[in-house]
Amino acid sequence: MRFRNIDIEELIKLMKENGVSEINLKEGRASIEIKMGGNNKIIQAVESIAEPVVTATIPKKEENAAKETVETKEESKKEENKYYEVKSPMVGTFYRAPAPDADPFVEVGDKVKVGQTLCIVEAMKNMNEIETEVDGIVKEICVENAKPVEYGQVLFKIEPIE
Amino acid sequence: MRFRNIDIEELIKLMKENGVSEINLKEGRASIEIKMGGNNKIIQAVESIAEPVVTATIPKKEENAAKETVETKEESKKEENKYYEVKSPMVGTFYRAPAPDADPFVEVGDKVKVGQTLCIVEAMKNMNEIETEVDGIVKEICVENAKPVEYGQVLFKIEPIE
Amino acid sequence: MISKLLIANRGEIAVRIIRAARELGIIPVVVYSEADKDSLPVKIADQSICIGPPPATESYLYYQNILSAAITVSADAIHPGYGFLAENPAFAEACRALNIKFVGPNPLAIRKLGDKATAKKIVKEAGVPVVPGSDGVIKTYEEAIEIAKDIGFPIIIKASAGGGGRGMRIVYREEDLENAFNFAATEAQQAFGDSSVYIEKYIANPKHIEIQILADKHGNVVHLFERDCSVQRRHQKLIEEAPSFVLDEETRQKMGEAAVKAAKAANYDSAGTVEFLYNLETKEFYFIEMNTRIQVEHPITEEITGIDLIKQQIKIAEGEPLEIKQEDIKKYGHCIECRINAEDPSNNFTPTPGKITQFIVPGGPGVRIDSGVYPGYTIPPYYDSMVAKLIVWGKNRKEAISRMKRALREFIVEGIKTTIPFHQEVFRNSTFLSGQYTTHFVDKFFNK
Amino acid sequence: MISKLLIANRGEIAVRIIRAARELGIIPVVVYSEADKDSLPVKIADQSICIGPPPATESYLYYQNILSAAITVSADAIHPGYGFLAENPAFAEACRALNIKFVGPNPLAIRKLGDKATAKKIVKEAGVPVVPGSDGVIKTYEEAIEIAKDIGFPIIIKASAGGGGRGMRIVYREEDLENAFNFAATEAQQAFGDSSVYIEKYIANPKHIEIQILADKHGNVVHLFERDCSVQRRHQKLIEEAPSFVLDEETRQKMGEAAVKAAKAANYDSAGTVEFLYNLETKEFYFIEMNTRIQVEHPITEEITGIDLIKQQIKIAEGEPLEIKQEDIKKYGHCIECRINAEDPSNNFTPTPGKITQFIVPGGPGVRIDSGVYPGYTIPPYYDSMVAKLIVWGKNRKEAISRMKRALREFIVEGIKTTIPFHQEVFRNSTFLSGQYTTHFVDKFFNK
Repeated sequence: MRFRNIDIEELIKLMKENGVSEINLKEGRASIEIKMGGNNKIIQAVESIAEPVVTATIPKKEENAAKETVETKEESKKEENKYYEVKSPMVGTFYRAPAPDADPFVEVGDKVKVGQTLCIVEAMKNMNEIETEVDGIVKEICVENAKPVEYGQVLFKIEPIE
Repeated sequence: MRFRNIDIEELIKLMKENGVSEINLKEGRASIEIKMGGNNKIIQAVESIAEPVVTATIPKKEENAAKETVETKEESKKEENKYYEVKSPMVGTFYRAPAPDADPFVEVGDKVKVGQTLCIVEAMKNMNEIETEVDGIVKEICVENAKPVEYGQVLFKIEPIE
Repeated sequence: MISKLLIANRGEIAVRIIRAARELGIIPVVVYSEADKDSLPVKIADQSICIGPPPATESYLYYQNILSAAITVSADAIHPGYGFLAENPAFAEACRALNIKFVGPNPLAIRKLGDKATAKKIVKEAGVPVVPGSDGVIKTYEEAIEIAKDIGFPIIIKASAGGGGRGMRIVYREEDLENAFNFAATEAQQAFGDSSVYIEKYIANPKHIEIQILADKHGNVVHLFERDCSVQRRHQKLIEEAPSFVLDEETRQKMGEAAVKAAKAANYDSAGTVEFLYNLETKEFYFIEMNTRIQVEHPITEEITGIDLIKQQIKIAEGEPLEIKQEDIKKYGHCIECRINAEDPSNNFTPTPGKITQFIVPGGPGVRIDSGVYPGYTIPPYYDSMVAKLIVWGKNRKEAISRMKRALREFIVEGIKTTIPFHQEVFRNSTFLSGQYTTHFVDKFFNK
Repeated sequence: MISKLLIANRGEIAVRIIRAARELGIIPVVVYSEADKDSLPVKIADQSICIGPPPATESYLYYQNILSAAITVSADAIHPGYGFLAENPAFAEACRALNIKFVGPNPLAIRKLGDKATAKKIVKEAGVPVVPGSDGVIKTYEEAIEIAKDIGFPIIIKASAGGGGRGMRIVYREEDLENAFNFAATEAQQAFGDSSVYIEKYIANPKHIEIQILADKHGNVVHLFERDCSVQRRHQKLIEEAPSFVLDEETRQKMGEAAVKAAKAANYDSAGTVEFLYNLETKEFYFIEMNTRIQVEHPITEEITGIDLIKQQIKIAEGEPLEIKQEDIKKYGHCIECRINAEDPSNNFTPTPGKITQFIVPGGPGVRIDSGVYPGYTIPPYYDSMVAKLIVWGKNRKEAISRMKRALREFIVEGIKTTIPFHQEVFRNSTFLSGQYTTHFVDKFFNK
């Protein structure tokens, strides 16, 4: 049984053999997502998948672009698994402290608790406090103080603590 | 019961047999999603996953086109090896016989010798006799009598005799 | 003077505004949703800023992020394009409050003209003809007969709360009025829970003809002739031409003057369009509404006048007085626009978002392309389905038509279906070719 | 009337002729070499026919196959485009003998105007100014001094057999003439084995200005104003504009009339171009030669006049009298063309054939693209390096320049290097912007 050019039986067989729990192909702009089974034992499998897949598929120039995207995706996914990313929910200006002469809300290495304010994004004269939704340790502050941020831009990376 | 090209019964059977918990096909921009049920284990057979995945990613149209091209190439290459092709050295009109009421120079199956006239290509009122450059048997006459031919067009295929 | 312009839109109109801004020496910045990361405007703008997720309500319609983006990049003006926030008076007011120039008319003009009844009242008082009819709801048959006699048959009875043709009756003769009136009121009651109806003169063969105007902040208003936009499907314009092939010079003159009057009456101060219903039989025209934005079809006016409307619009927003006088505006030749959409005309114009694998646009003399796509681009499913506006100029309508046919033929789009085959059919249709088509044209010839 | 037109050319001009033919209802057929199997003209033509291997001598220059192709496909006319067989009188004669219409002038006109000396003689007799000088070879210093005094200094001494600047001397003062004359003759003898020299008036600051004309087979000739083609590198035009920014109306008028005279004197009967040297200081102009074909830069004239020159050329070949009168030809606005070539301007304009991986052309108001390539196309190494002609119209030169800058900026070509960066530099150069550039412009500012 085939869907487009995919032999579904073979795909399922492959998944079964290899303990793949989820496969997610698209054709439009060629996307792949493969999740390995139950115990989250992903390890390096991801990269070695990404490699041959991409090289094989797309014409040369695009290939590089696609490769980068995939790699970044994979990479950030790895980190996503490792670090929790606090993203800007709005467009505005990023402030690390409640006032120009005040201390920053947090520094790298700080332990933070759910609901703790990490920064302010000023939008339209409103000071929006951005809080963490996980307990953890601040690993990276991704934006400089007083710089503009766009929607969805990563502000902090936090290593969660169970 | 069929949906597009998918036999649904077979699909269900497949899922059942293989412990697939969820399948999600789309056609619009071609998407597949397959989720496995149990807590299967992973390990490494990653590369063998990569294979079918690749086939899956190339957009349909291009793939076929590419495939066709390759096939034709291969085919004609194979034939080139097997048959000698007599091509038109000019643009003009193809005639199989020296005169409208005369017999054709050659027929399929005829044995021909180097220098033997195979046809005439009329160009600018000049009758150009086209000869074979190999000894062999006429396997195919590729153009109909009195039809226009372009430069490089294959007129005859000849199986060479050593 | 504007030095940085935030473009609060996407697709071809964002590209169009980038072009105008650059030619004026203004730095263009585009906002984009996460779905438009790879879009052409983002690719070619000087700067771009992500303002939200794909749904328009959370990005292109979401004031806060757009205004915040303008402040963040230090833009001193916002161009809203068309659609989205273009005709939202509250957004225009918010811009004003933040001291950001809004490239469009003043908020009050948007507000007044945005309300159909108010707009009609304003222009009627200024002496612009509107469709004759009852000024409001009709309660009784007696009232109905009085008005009907006054405006003359045929008339149309419409449900006040109406839509979709229900509660609607066309009446050609006085003796049919009573039945029709009762029937319409009953149907309106059943359909909308409200039996109120009103009466208008019925125009059997209407053309949609609109006049482009330019008004500055100093009281100067000029018009740039008309556009015939009668090729519509479900009120979506598909093909426009300028000038109209059926208008005589006298009517053209009168419509232009009426449009200027309407704009002046509303204290309008930007590029705008006054829409009229034109009766193909009697040559009478009636104001319908005024669009307080630049329109999709503005290029055909640019092509016959040589005037760049977006640049004019920006200069007006800067406070500059119009440099063009009415007597300097001349028209040259004929121009037609086809909207090439990612829709399947053989399947009820279903949208066909997806990856454009090949895209070879027509070129050569008299051909202009306004597009927001490129080879390899994937049209996202979230927004409109415009692929390109194919705009063709000829020294007369005959040349424009033969040029459009050859341009449609050489346009290569692969990967998605488009409306090109539909357009090719229109350009073979004798009613279209005669110019005598009305707004019923598509329904009549292409409803399969 | 022509019903099927064979296009004996390739690249953008083949595409241009396909467009014109289609708009006239004529079926276009293109010939192609094996290297051009995947070319755009082949892709979009109604019919195409392979005429030979890649080398032009065996395909695009090979009469027999081209004529045979015309007969084979039953074409009743051949358009030669520019280059290749366009100015070959023998080919035009062969077409005539085969009763195939040649879209170009009669063979005799091609022959006469193709010989520079004959052409000069014809037009001089008709009263068109030519560069003053000796009518032939100068034998002695005494002769030289007489002529030099007659035409006035500065003068230039050139080797009759010459080329490449050898045997060439510019003389500003009478007292330097004897030395220079002897030196030039000696150098000519050494370089070419022939000491013959001639003398011409030296024009220090020349512009290349040419007049487009249209002449029919009934003796009607009109001109369509001038093109300034002074931005040249090694006699290759790179940028052209119309009208010239430096010509006054009186000179424009005089040059137009001179061009019409020249065409009439040669019994010319097609679209053609009369080239002049224009002295930027004295405003005098001199006939150089007449090109008996359509030219690469013809679109800028089309854009300022609204007249489709290829369609006119085809109609003339059909025997139709010109429908346009001189007094109807008006110019609107300003137009500039940049030739975008597959050449590396940072590496001495070395050709860069290869695959074009991405190709996003500029669009919007006033932008016209004439191109023979598309995304994914591979430019073969056998022919010229033209990628596209970027043609930009504005209501005045200022608008045309700002539009060209923004169009150059949004033009995306990936996979090969092009001359876009060179053009961008030109449009920043104050001498170019002033319009006061001469044919020395590129050498002076871009010879690195």
